[in-house]
Amino acid sequence: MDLKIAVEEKDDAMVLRLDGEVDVYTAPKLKSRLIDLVDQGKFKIVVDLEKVAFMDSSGLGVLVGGLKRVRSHDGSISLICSQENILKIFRITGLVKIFPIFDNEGQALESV
Amino acid sequence: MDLKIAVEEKDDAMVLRLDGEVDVYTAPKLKSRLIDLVDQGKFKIVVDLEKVAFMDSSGLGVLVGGLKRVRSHDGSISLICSQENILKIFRITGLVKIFPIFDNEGQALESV
Amino acid sequence: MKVSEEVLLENKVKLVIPASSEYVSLARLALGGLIRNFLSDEEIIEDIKIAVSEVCNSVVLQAENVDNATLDLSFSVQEEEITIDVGCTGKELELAALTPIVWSEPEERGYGLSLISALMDKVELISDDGNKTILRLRKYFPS
Amino acid sequence: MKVSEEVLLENKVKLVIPASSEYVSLARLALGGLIRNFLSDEEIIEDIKIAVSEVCNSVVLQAENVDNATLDLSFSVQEEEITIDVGCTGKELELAALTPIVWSEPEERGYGLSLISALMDKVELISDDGNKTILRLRKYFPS
Ligand SMILES: Nc1ncnc2c1ncn2[C@@H]1O[C@H](COP(=O)(O)OP(=O)(O)O)[C@@H](O)[C@H]1O
Ligand SMILES: Nc1ncnc2c1ncn2[C@@H]1O[C@H](COP(=O)(O)OP(=O)(O)O)[C@@H](O)[C@H]1O
Repeated sequence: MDLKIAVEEKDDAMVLRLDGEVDVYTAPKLKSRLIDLVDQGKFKIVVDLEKVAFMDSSGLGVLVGGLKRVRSHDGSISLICSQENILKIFRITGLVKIFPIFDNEGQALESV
Repeated sequence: MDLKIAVEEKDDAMVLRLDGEVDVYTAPKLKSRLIDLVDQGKFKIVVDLEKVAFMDSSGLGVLVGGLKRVRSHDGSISLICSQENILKIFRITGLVKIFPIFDNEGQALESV
Repeated sequence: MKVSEEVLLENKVKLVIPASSEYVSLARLALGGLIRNFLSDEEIIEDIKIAVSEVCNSVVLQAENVDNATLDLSFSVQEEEITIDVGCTGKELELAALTPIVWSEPEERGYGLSLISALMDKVELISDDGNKTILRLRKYFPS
Repeated sequence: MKVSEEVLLENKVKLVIPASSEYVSLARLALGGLIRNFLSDEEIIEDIKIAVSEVCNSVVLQAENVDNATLDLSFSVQEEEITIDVGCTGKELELAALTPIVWSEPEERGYGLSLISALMDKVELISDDGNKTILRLRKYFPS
């Protein structure tokens, strides 16, 4: 299964909608999309994980890397996620303290 | 994936609705349902293959075996099938000439 | 036919399962997942699944009373074709069971081989280094 | 927990794939298909998939520049547990990479091992007869 990434500008944030599996094979694709956004001067990012069917530490690493990049420009990354399977890996790794995670787009957009 | 078999009496025929995969593991289940029907004196049978996700020769063998059993009581087996993947194996093996195959239940019921 | 260029060619995937009927669906699942990395033609994928199931069925039926028999599958997908080797340990693959039979009237068995030969492009009996008998199936992808 | 009684216990399934990132999803697919024959708790299946992916990731990253390296997986499901052995050929599994690191600030790597140990019940390094290093993961099914 592949990873599809759709990007949409909303208010003054960029929303990345992921659809598929974020694993060691597909995470580099997400990484380069995040780097592209930073290169374009977009530092307010929302990543929608609602349609992610699988994610492991490859995805976490890429998100943390993205966060470091946007933070150096006073930006932020918020996540949309209500799936227990995905929330669990943020909890286990303590990343729930690093990423603001919302269960709907409205709140995520307000937060960035 | 497993094979579910629902049996329904319609007019004076028995309709077997298959849902799942008919393979070497699940075909014996279909075989014993067909034998049960014959034992109960039911010789007019319609087998609905519309929800079959996979079928190989194990399924063909069981249907041919069922046909031999009902024929010895002047009965018949008609099939409901419009899926190209399933029709193909009846065509390759010449069994399209042995089984009346219909793409809807009405015609299949009339035929038995 | 769309063949993914991202995936390395000639890589081999091996799957060893107990030679027992409940594991044949696992072989189909893995085979489907593998081929889908290379091409998206569901009809061809289904054809290959049927043919491979037929070979597995034959092995499973022959191994019914053999302890610890395994079904050894090896898949090699290349740009224009897939090759599938099926062998078994614990029991020699019997050649007799793979010879076509001409039935005088419709019978319950004997459809496996017609399906294999109609659905695959090439069917060969080969031997591996250990002289184990292997049935090799090949399917060319339309370009 | 519903454990299917139809399927024989202690049977082992082996999967050998190229130690390359595009094949890790195939390992998950086969693993999911196999476990589903035994139990229907999707949360446990997802946990095991994540842990196994993490081990595969580590092997794949270490084997990046090694020709023909393979990832060797072996699954054994029993009534109350699943055991998964992960090894590789072409390259020794490096023990260092499986030692947890304590990061002073959030980093891009190092989450794999926390996930493996949180999601599985037992993680052991063992050696096979050929003295190859194998990481053995075990998960007990709730009864
Ligand atoms: N040439 C043959 N001589 C004797 N028995 C055969 C022969 N070919 C097939 N059989 C028997 O029929 C069974 C099934 O035949 P085959 O067509 O290969 O598979 P299937 O049962 O899937 O239709 C085999 O397992 C074997 O027992
Ligand atoms: N103890 C360690 N010492 C040095 N490098 C390590 C150590 N543990 C992990 N690494 C490096 O971090 C990478 C990933 O770590 P790990 O947590 O195992 O996986 P992941 O990248 O999936 O989070 C390893 O491939 C390795 O290169």
